[in-house]
Amino acid sequence: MEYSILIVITPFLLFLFLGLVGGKLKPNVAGLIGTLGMGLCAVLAYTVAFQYFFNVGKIGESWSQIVPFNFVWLKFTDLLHIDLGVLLDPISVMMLVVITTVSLMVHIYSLGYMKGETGFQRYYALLSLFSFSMLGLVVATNIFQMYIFWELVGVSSYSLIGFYYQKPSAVAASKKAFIVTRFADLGFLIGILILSFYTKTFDFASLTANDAELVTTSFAGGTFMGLSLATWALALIFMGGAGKSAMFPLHIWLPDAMEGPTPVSALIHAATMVVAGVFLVARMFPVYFFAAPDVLTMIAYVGAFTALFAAVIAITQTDIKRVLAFSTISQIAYMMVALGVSEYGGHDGLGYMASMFHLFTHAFFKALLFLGAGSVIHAVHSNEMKDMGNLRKYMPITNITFAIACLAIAGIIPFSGFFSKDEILAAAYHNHPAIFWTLWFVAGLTAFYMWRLYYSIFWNGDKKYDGHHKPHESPWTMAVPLVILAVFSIFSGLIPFANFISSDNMPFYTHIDWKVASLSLVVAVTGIFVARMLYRKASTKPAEIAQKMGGLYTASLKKFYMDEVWGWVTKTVVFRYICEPIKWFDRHIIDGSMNGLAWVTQKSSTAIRGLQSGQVQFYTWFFVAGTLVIALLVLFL
Amino acid sequence: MIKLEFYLVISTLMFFIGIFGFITRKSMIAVLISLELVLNAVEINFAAFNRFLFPHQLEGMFFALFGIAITAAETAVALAIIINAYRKLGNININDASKMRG
Amino acid sequence: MNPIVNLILFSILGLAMLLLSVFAITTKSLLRSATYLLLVLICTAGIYLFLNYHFLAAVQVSVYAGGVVILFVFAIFLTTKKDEALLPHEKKRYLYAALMILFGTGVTFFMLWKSKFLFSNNTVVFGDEQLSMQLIGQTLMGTEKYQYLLPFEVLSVMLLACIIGGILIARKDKEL
Amino acid sequence: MNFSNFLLMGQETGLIVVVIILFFCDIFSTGKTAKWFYPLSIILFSILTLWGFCPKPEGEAFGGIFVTSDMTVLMKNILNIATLLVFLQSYRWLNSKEQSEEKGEFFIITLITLLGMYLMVSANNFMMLYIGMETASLPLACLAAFNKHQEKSAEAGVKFILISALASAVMLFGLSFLYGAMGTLYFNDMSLTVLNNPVTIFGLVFFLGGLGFKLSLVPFHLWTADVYEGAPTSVTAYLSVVSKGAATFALIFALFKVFGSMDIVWQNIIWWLSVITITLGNLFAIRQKDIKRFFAFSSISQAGYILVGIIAYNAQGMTATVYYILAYVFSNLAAFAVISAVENQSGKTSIAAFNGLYKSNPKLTLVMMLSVFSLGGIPVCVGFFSKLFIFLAAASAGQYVLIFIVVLNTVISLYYYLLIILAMFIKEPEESAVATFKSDIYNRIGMLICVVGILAVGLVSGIYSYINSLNWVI
Amino acid sequence: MNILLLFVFIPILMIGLLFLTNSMKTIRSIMVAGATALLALSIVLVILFLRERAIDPIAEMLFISSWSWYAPLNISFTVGVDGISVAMLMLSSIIVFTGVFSSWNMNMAKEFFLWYCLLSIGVYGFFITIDLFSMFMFYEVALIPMYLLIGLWGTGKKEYAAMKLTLMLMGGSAFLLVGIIGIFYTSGHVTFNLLEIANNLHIPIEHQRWIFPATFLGFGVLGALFPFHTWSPDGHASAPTAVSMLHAGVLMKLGGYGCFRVAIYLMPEAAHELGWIFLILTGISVVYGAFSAVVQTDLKYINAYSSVSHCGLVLFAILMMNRTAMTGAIMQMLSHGLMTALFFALIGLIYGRTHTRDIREMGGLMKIMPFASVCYVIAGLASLGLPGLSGFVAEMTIFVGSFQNAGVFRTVLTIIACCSIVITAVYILRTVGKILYGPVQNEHHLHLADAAWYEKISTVGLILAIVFMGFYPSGVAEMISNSIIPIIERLAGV
Repeated sequence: MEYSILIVITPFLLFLFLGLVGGKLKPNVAGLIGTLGMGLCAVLAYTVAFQYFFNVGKIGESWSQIVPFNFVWLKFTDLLHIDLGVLLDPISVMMLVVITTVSLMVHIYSLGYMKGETGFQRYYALLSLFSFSMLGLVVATNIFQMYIFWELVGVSSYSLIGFYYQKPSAVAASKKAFIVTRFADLGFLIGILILSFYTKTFDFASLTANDAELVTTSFAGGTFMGLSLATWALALIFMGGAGKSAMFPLHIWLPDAMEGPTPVSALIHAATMVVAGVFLVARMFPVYFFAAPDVLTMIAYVGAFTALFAAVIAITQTDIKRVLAFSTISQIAYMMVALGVSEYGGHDGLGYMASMFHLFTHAFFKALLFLGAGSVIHAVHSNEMKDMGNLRKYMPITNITFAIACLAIAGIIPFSGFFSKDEILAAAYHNHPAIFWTLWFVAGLTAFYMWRLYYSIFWNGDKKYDGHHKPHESPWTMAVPLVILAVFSIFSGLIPFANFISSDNMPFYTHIDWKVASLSLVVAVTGIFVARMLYRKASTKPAEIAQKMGGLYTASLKKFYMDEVWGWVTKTVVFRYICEPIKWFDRHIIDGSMNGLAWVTQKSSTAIRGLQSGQVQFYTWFFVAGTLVIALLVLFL
Repeated sequence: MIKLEFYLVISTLMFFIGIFGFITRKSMIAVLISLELVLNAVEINFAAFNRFLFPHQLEGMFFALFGIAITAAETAVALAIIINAYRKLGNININDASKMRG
Repeated sequence: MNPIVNLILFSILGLAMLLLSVFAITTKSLLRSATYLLLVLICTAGIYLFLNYHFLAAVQVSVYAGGVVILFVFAIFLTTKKDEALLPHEKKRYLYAALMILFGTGVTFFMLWKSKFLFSNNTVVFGDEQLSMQLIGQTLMGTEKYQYLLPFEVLSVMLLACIIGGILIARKDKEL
Repeated sequence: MNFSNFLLMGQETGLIVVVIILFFCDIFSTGKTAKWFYPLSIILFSILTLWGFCPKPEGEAFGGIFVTSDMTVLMKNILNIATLLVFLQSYRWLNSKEQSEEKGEFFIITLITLLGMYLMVSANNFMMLYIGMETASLPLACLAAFNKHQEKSAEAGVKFILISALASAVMLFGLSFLYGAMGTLYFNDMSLTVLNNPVTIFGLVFFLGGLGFKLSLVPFHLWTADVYEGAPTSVTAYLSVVSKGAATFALIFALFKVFGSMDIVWQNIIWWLSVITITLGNLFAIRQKDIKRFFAFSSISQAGYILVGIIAYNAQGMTATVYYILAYVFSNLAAFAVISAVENQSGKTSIAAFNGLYKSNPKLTLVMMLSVFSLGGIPVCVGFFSKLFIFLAAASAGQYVLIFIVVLNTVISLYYYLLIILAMFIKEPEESAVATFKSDIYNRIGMLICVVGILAVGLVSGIYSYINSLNWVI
Repeated sequence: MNILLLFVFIPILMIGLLFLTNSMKTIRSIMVAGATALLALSIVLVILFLRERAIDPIAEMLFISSWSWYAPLNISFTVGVDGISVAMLMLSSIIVFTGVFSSWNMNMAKEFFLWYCLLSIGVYGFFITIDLFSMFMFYEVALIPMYLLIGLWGTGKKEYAAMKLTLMLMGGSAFLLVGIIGIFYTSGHVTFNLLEIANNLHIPIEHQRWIFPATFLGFGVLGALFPFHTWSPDGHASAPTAVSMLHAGVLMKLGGYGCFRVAIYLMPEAAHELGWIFLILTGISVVYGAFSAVVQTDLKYINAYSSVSHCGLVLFAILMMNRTAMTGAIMQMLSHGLMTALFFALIGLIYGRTHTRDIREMGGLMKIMPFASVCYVIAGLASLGLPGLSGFVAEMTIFVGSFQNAGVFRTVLTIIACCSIVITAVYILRTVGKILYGPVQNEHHLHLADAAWYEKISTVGLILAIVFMGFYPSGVAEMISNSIIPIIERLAGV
């Protein structure tokens, strides 16, 4: 299966080609080349998936890890070296499919959405770069390769968020996204350093082999501040994941990242990059489970809190992309929770499977949501709900596909979200009831805010639009991806996921836990119903309720002031209390002491000028006195 | 009995008296006169050492002899220069010869 | 001569010399100063006589007293305007100078006092015999060890240079 | 009387002959032939200089008063080269309206002082050393007052003669005690009887005071700047290089030959002298506005470096010191060549006169630049090597602390040397800036020699090896 | 004839030719020809070196030649290279080459290039020699031209900056000189040759205790070691483009190289004993430089402080004293040299057009000069350690290597040093965001031209080098790493 490397290399070549000579091509040509290239990738990815799952992947009862391609890129020591290679196992193959599919859809969609933008070629080049990085990330054979591509996706994300580089808010958002994730990556890096120091390897296979035996044995009881070093290492690695996957409190960059073009949000900030953190934990799951179960618990709690937190914020947001962004945070938190509550092996590893399953389905319906939102924005040239309403009449395809996606995310049977979310809830139900109830509540909130979104956009009175800006259905380049993704959103839940993906790579059987399912269905339907009551028609009720909620509403609207907290940390603490004092110290103390030396020299030069008085008799006095002093010193000392 | 240290004491005192004059006199010529005292003192030293401690050779005495000659030459040159300075500066006040300083 | 008389004479001479030195450097008149110097130099010649260096004493009197002091007198006449008083310096300078020479005398005496060896073997008694002129001549003109032809010659060259230099500097220059 | 003694005094005799020839030429030359006097002097002296490089016999003469060895011959050659360079620089000054009558005197007096310096180098007896030193200083006072039309020059003459006379008195005072302590003035005999007793130390200190005057070591240095500023530039050059070189050689011989056994004492003195000399010289140099004064303080601090080499008290120290003087000759005289060219052209000696010199006279500027770089110890100029060898010599005596202090001082010295560079290259010229001019051929030859010296002496290692191979103890 | 000598002879030849000419065209062609020859020579050297190394994997240095120079003092002129010096020579050639193009339109070009060649003689000479005496000589040769290059062709407070830079570096070299003399004498004053001192002689530990700090500090000043780094911001800010490039790109590397080659290599015992002091200082450098860069508003100051941080990392890694970290240190030197040169080239380009370096007065340059801006972004990304560019490889090697040391002290320091990557991101992105993105601040900027062809050569050349190193680090790392073995063995033998 050596050709699988092509999946990674093709986008890179596309990036080089488009980046270097793209400017000389016509925009359409460049876009087409990018799209075709991505299409090739997608075809290859499907082939690989097919071949893996139905041909070569299963050895005996379990899914094997195939490394068709690997080479040493940079050798640190004899044991530690960065390899670049391709690792095929169920989750990476699954990710290949997800990424190429969504990416292809976004490529196609962008042909229409981005039409006429300056920098169209650059846009495609960057998309290719992102695809390359993301693909490289998921097929990483070792943790350092993952780190490399981890950084690369960060940069591509940065460039794409800041695509409209003349817009200050976009620039600020891109900067924020990069720096926050970079901060998280610092943890990741230190985690890798600690881990590799003890295990002497970066290789995933070696790390996870035999119930992560290498990790559990090599750490040998080192502790730091009361926690074992393994816990520290893995917690730090999770910090990296949390940054990319926008877990509280590192989530602040994601809503701002919506400044980027909408297709980019769909691809990077909904479907692929943001789940890298989940993927990372999943990749190292045995290590977490055996070496640092505490961290898993922490992940579960962080996830649960983030899910609730983001959902509460999503309720009050009026920018449709921000609603989606918080919804994304919330859904990714679901995946994290699933991993956190999971155990290892067989049915105990249900959470692991559920997490991957949700990742899979979420990718499609969330991409669909974003693309649909993009379609709307394309039509009304605004992100604000208040500028929308009644669009179902103008944009039927968008309306239907959006509704499908909303049903999916709300977890309505038989849409894909139902199945994956149900598995997560089931996994939580058995292990952490408190978390289960939280998630259950969040499911209701999810249904509510998604449908609030839906109704606000497509219903909500019969708003009229001026002739000039009359909304219209999007061109086919945008509609087709919507439809395709809608199909995925409907049916992807039917895949028997446990057959393919499990914590120990052994297929197992799952069934729908109807008790949990019914609970979640009830709450979801309730949510939808409430949303329908409030937002189907234009009314003042929401405002009244908001009025009643008072502080809570404002807090939610202001995203619980997390931006301000971080702003305070960076602006005040880092800038004012660290950097400025250092600057002052550097100029006045360090530099001042150097200049002070010069000053002292000059001063002493002036101070002794009196010696050179011009008076011969003084010279003589000095002469003889000097001689005498020397004589005295030498004679008597 | 006249001892060596008598000579040495006299010459030392004269030496420093001369130095004192050198430092405190205001006229260049007076300074030069003080200098003569200094040199004279040193020559006494040589002669006395020679006679008392190493009378078999005449090194000290000849040193004193040459010293006298050199002193004479020195005085001559110095006076010439002082006269020259007098022409330029208008007097022989040593304090006036301090245009260059710092 | 009686050693005691000798000692008394020597003491008088020495004291006179020191006193005259002090006068030479304190008197306000330059001419007087030169005169005191002359007396000091003659006293010094006396000291040389005590040491039995008659030749040296003769040179001292003829060169110093005869030559140098005359030079001084001429120079004084050339450079001193009438009734030009030599104003004393400010007091501070005297103080510093005095401190310094006290210090210097102290150091020197202390050094002499510390070197006991000088005091132990200075009882050498020297007779009245004079240095023969022949010996002096040979020493001055010889090329062996303890003979000083070369310094003598060099001295003459130096004197030449000093003469040339002195004339060059002291002669009145054509006005430009 | 044995005249074969004079055979050992080849260079001295040659010098006397040159003096006599010049003397008569000066007397008998009239208006028409007067213009040949300068070239004749240069040629005669060049011949003498070249002749100095011919092999010479070694040995003692006049019963050990005078000693000549390959080392002394080399030292005299170095002094010759320096003097020749000074002569080359003085062409325009000597042919100026004021000075044209007194060319002959200048050469004769200078050469006689040079003779004095020869004798300082070759002296093997303190009396000879003293007479040599007086021969070298007294006529120099006349030279300092040579510019009779300038008040400054007269003042310089007064200062120089008074302090030099006092210095010689102080030195004599010291010598008298040395004589008293050891009973002889012959180096060879003294080294046998020298004892570490108070009288000897006292004498040594006063002797050092006298030589320190010539070397302008702190605290015996105060006359330096005033005299350098006031004296004619060529005389300043002569004072700062030749006179200093001769004093160094005399000092090193006296210390090495006579006081070898009490090296701890004088090394201590030299240590402190060197540190304060360099530091004070540097501190003063920093804020000088007159270039001659500036170079006076620079040369004071250079004298401190020389001491660093002497402190080693071994053959390496001797070699390094001599080499240092050689390097210093070329470096410092290159600067004075430029100064005198500028001064003779514009009559200005302020550093500000050099502002923007690069724009008008790039070649002069480059010479000056090489010179200050060499003085500051920047490779590949010879100054770098000479400084390094001095330090190596000091290190061979374990004087690391001294090296450290001195090296730190080089940073200060670099500061003020760079001020010259700053003025010449970077500063904008003043309104009355020095215009573009062509210096006379003699000065240019001189500068060329200096530049070749600065660049070649360091890189061609043979010179150091040659100095190192010379023996200096007969 | 040793091939290494060509590195010195070519610039000397260039100086000679420059003296003879006055026309701008000839000057340029001489410089381009010479710089190209040097670049070609470096490439040839790399190839020859690799071939020789394959034949003789044991010898510590290759292409060794020695000429006795000052025989009485046992001073020889000895040249020789190992993988590290070859890498540094390559770096120097690249930067000299690109620097020529970056200073295409200098006034007083002849003088400028004369000094420029002299500077490069110093740099090349330093890297090819392996005896302390010649090293020191070339070190000083490299320092002095800086004064005039900054003083004459600089901008702003150039006189002050030039003086400060020269004096501080010379102050450093004062320590160095004492150290070198100390090494020579305490090892028995037999030779200045590094290899012989290292292999045959021994410096007693009580002397190492003072020589090691002296030499390390001496070289450290040039490597912008805290708290002796203040020459760097002022110096760089005032220097003309090519000089900044050469200075930050190569000259500062002399410091790291020297610490490594002299201080650590010759005095392993003292390095073990006293390394921690400097480790703390370098640790401070790394973070401190980065934090300082965050609040600067002058582009060159930002870059200068960033250099403090990056060069601090070099010394930091050297002091970690294991093979990986040291390899990383050398790679960081290469990487920092390239990217900081690129930065300065671009800053010069921007400054030449906008006449300001204040980031508050610029904006939206991406639209006005896309080529330069993209290059700037690439430089920034290299600086903040984007994989695929040189910075990442170097930093990761350093961090992984440093982390291989046991003990809380070094581990904690490594973690602190790691933090710099975040701060780096902050100031890089802040700068990029301010000057390249956003709306155009100044209307006059709208008509500015993008990079000219010669500037493009210079930037593209550097970017290619950065990318090459970022994509193919193992070749570089291996060459360097093999040359570190002897040093590691000496350190381990303690």
